[in-house]
Amino acid sequence: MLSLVRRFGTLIGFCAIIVFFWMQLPETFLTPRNMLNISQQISMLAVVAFTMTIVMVMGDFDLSVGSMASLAGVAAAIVFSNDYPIYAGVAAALAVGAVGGLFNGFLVSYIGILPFVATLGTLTMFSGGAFLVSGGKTIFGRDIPSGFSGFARSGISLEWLGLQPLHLPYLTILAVAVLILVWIGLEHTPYGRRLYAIGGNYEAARLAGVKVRILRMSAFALTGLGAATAGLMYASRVASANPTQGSGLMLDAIAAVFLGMTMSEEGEPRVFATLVGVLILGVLDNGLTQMSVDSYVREVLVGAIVVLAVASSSIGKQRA
Amino acid sequence: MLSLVRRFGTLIGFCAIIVFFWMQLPETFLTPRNMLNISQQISMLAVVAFTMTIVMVMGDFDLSVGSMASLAGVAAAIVFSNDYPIYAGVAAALAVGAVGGLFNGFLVSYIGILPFVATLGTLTMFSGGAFLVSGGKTIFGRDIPSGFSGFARSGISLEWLGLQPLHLPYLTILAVAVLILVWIGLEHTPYGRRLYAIGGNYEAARLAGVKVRILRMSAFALTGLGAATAGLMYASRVASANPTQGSGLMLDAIAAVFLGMTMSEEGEPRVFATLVGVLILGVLDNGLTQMSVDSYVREVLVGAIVVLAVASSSIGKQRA
Amino acid sequence: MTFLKLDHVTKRYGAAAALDNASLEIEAGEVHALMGENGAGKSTLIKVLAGVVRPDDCSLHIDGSKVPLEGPDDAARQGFRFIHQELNIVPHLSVAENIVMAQAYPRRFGLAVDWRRVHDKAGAALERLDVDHIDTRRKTARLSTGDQMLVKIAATLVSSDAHPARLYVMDEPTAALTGQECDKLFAVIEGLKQSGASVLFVSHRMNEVMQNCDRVTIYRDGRTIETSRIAETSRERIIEAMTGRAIRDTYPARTGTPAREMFCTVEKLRTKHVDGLEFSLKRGEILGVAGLAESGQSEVLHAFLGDEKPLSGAVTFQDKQTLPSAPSVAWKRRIAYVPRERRREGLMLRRSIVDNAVLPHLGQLGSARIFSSRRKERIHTGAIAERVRLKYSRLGQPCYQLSGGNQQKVVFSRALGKTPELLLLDEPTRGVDVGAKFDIYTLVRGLSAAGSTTIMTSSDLPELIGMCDRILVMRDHRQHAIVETDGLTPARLLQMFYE
Amino acid sequence: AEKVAVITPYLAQPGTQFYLEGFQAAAGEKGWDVNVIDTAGDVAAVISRIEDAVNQNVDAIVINVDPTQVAAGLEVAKQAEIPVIGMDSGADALLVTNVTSNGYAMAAETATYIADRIGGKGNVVMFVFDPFPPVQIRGVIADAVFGNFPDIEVIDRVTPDVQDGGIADSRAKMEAILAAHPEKGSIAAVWAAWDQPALGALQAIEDAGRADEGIVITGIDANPQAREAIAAGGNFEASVAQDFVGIGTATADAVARTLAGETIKERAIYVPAKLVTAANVDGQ
Ligand SMILES: Nc1ncnc2c1ncn2[C@@H]1O[C@H](COP(=O)(O)OP(=O)(O)OP(=O)(O)O)[C@@H](O)[C@H]1O
Ligand SMILES: Nc1ncnc2c1ncn2[C@@H]1O[C@H](COP(=O)(O)OP(=O)(O)OP(=O)(O)O)[C@@H](O)[C@H]1O
Ligand SMILES: [Mg+2]
Ligand SMILES: [Mg+2]
Repeated sequence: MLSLVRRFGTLIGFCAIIVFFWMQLPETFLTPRNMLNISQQISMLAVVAFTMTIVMVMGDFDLSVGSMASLAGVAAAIVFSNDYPIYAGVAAALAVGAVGGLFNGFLVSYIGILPFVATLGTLTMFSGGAFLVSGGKTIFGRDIPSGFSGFARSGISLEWLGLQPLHLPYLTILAVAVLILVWIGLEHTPYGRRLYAIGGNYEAARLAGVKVRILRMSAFALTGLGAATAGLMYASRVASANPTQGSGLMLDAIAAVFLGMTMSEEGEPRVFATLVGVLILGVLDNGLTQMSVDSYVREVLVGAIVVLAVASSSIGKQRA
Repeated sequence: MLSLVRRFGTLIGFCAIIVFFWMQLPETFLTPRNMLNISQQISMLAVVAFTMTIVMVMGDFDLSVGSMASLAGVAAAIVFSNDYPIYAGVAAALAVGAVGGLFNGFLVSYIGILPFVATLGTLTMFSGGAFLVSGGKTIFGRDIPSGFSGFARSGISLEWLGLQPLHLPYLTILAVAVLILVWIGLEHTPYGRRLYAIGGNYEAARLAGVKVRILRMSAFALTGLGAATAGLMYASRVASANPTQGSGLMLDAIAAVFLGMTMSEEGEPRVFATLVGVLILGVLDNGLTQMSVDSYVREVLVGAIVVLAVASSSIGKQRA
Repeated sequence: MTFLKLDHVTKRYGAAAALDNASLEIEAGEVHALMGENGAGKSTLIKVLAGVVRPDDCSLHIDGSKVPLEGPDDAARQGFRFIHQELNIVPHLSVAENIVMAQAYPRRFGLAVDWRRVHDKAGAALERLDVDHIDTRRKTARLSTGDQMLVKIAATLVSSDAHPARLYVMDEPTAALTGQECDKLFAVIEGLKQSGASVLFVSHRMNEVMQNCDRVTIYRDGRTIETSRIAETSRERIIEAMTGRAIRDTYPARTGTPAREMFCTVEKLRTKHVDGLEFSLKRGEILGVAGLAESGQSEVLHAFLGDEKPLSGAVTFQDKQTLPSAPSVAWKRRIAYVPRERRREGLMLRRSIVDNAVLPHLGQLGSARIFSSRRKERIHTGAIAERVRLKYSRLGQPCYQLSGGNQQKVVFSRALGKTPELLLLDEPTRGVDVGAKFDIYTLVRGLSAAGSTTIMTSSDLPELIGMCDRILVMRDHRQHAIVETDGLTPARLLQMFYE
Repeated sequence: AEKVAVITPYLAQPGTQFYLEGFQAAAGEKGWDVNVIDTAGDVAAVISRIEDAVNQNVDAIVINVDPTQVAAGLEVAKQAEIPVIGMDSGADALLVTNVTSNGYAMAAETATYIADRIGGKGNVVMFVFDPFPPVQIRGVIADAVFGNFPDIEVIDRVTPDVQDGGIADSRAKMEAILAAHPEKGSIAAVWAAWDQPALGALQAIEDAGRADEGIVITGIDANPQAREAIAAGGNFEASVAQDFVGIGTATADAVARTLAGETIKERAIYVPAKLVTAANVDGQ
């Protein structure tokens, strides 16, 4: 019984939150429209958190995802503003993400810098880079092709479900696609299993024939790619790019992964658990806003609820 | 030889930075006035970083120091604005710091939440709290007693050194006092040695009868106290308090400790090494600004130099 | 006269009982052996006695009166001193601090550590062990495993005025020690006994127990089976009480002569840590590597694993290949490795038995070359677990829940995942019980008969002589000699380490 | 009562506080139910909160953020036929109207004040912040004004770290600049795009013992802390008072007109700003 609370404390907490909002906001909360809204609102955080899970599986961190998202968005916008087609901007942004991620991975894996320090350093570098590239300005208006910003505003019509005016947003679909890819990659391929092994014991994995260095580097590259994807999604959603817009993502993404980690037996990150973490953060934001809770009180509440959820599943768990 | 570079890479880097600025700014950099300026500018970061070292010795983190600093500053200002005397405001702020720190420690040590998550949660809570208490406003002017803000503007005259108009700022003196206290506490008392034991091998420390829980909690309380002290210093320096003013401190403090960690044999934090880390960050900011380096370029440079310093001492070091 | 009496000790983990109404009586001034198979509950009992594991039920009497046992403080108050099974040192603290840590630090002004006295105290403790080659100011991380164990032993010998030691509890202290170091330890134990203290001693080495202990208590599946005087029992009886079956405490016979076919030749090989290696290996041969502590035995294995780069000289395998360039290459070429320190180098403790066992073989156990298959992995692991007689409750169980010897078996089953061409074993039976040892010996012999070549190190010299065809003697990180084991005695082998 | 949602990423900034003060006061009289939502700097979250507000079926939405960046949300509101009014946000077709002060005029006023005071000659330090469009505009105008005086040289264009509210980092930056230019008179003026850096620069100058060199400092916004400094008669000589409270009140007024069914024709409603110097600082 107690062990059930421990294992599923966070999930139970999540359900409790849903039920609470449903009772408080019977008309507007559990509606298809609102659910679709939430799914779109959290899609960027979700993509960052899912790909953050990849490095956290190895016991590492990537603090640079937020500024990488900004940098990628700005990079795409600059390409757009020079009248290149959309795919060129998207490709440039993704390339920036992959290269930045590889650089992180190189520092961590080949140079041997602790991930926390290495990515703290690159956080500053990417952020400065985003300011440099954009000249510190917000790039918007005619510079952003409407085809690009249109992506975030459209989706697949849900007429066939009888939900006439609604559509399933492309941003949501993209996030789900990333979720499935990361899930397969981490849990159903030798690649992912080896990342978990590295997280379990780096030295043992190495001696058991795992190519630890190259794997570790590649994982950071994937996280960088995810951050760049989120940066593009963000830029598309706000139809503009500025050098600070991603900075809120990092702490939230890490928080989501940690929230998820409370749900697995041995505290290892799993991407579906990360999804629950993201949902908790997203639903709290949405529901508390709808309930007109004061912004400051909302902040305190979100912090307290996160702590509570994690606490309920940590009580009595021994540190090994 | 190579091992010397590894061990002292960061220190050598620091010296190189000093020499570089000295050559670039022969007239204005290595002057007593500028040195005193720098010492005062970094004093708040220094206090946070020194006390952050206490938890990092155990392998833990405290992400909430920045918002704790803001909260403590706001708390003091609110007490002042209700016409209580200075010591009451200072005491209130320190009490807030100690209680918040104890709460962090309780979550980490007794509930068993990972420090990263626990303090991420309390970061949000303290920050929301600071907004709530201050109503989101900056508290300044008549509400801040001149005796309080005067502290940050005064110091001990350096007449006897022949440096007539200069004085050794009280903020600097306070930071040095904290440095010495933390140094004695960590390196020369059984208390500190036990914290190092916990960091080196939690299980071994527990089996050896070290009271790991209570020690861990107390260490977080000290870090909270340090953050509150820095918040007070900050409020005194800017003669005002607002609910976000401490938020830049956290990442910098952690970066400083990590920079310092590159200088010890087994990569454990030591408070004098943290001091070097703080100095690197402070000197870079001051020197690059004096050289009129573009703000954005400066950001990229600081990030790159931090990475470089750490890299030089990490190359070839094996992950244990 | 009975000094300590533990009764009704029960400790459950989930449904399984690690201890089930177990008991233990120790007399003053005796060396008492605690024996049992891997997973019998010995370490759990010791942790209960130390107050670091909370039992479901337990009563403790000292000198006939009941005393509480709530936490480590209670154990310290009674003068109990512990060496737990796993090497629990704090690597980045100095040797001196690791030694005095469990006691009160000497202080000045009641606050600051008195470093001179810390080092004096630690030095005195090491001196009791007759150890003079360890500088108390060194970082413990820099010591070899054997020296780290000596530090840990010294830590129990620190004098304390507040709580004079009455009982020394040692959970497999000799597993990480060489023969000479063991002899020193037994001399110290004899001294402790003379001074009136008792010793509770756990070991899987029958010789040690038979020669150095006064009485023995035997556990099986968490229950007390019997307590008897060593003088009044025999090896065979002890083993039968432990395992419930009759097992010969010897080495399985060779099932066939090694094939004539050459496996590899080593010419003047030099690496960073070893030099002058010159020998050849036949297919199916078992080569032992022996020497004093830190003479480079492990590094010989590391060279074959691709973890020590050759600086000069050459190794040629019969298929013209040279040494693997990295462990990943080695495993691909079916060179399997069982590391010396299972917890640090072998296991992902929080991951499951399956995950640990299949790690190097993930690629082969998958489907369509991309996906992995949990089902195949479980079947694979289940089959091997049976071969090594692993004691576990479910395949998904995390490894930290296994007893020390069973953890060793998990590491061993990893190496057996695919029939190896070359098997590198660094102290493969460390902490493994008698029965399981015999199983491992039989497995290695079977592999050898099927053509797998083996290189193994061991600090248990009879084991090396019993298992190997030839022994490579290392001295000062150089090849000193290579001898046939036919007719070799442990005493003669030991002599070769020094001569 | 009518429900009105006010959504901003910038609640922590003093200006925003005063808009709200004016808005809340007016709304209180009208008996509205006002929900103030802060997204702590996150612009995409403003879209999310607009969506939430629409979902909640509020009667009107007020935003205090660049409308082009939240167009996705504005379209949702438009579909639901909920009017959105800008409070110092920017002109946009999807807004009913935007109530603001004239940013170009404010920057021109402080920049020309400096140019006049230093006689069109000397070194000027600028504190700017380009990521935030309304503040970026001020920098552009000041550049243009100083560029027009051949003897004025902009020796540094600093973007301070605003995480700490902008005072402390600006002060550290100014201390470094002072150290780099130690001769008396080598810095003639400090132009800041808002008040916090001006206050930081003031503290640095006073602390360095160079208050008597006649370095002229100007800010924009004339927040109370700046007013106090100006009243003290030191180096901080001028700032521009946006009528924040007035903007808030005017916004509430625009909302009321919209709710009453009126169609507002002006794309922008300007609330006048005023140069604040020691001469008139007490007057307000
Ligand atoms: N934390 C735990 N969770 C679940 N089971 C555990 C845990 N710790 C120990 N056990 C189980 O308790 C039993 C006894 O383990 P113990 O370590 O006492 O054995 P042991 O006699 O010391 O064996 P060895 O000779 O291998 O060291 C084993 O079956 C083990 O799997
Ligand atoms: N990381 C390290 N840093 C410093 N010295 C080391 C390190 N690793 C090993 N050594 C030293 O290198 C020497 C060789 O150690 P090695 O591991 O080869 O011993 P060994 O021959 O395997 O002996 P044993 O039988 O005790 O394992 C020892 O003196 C050891 O202290
Ligand atoms: Mg055991
Ligand atoms: Mg070795």
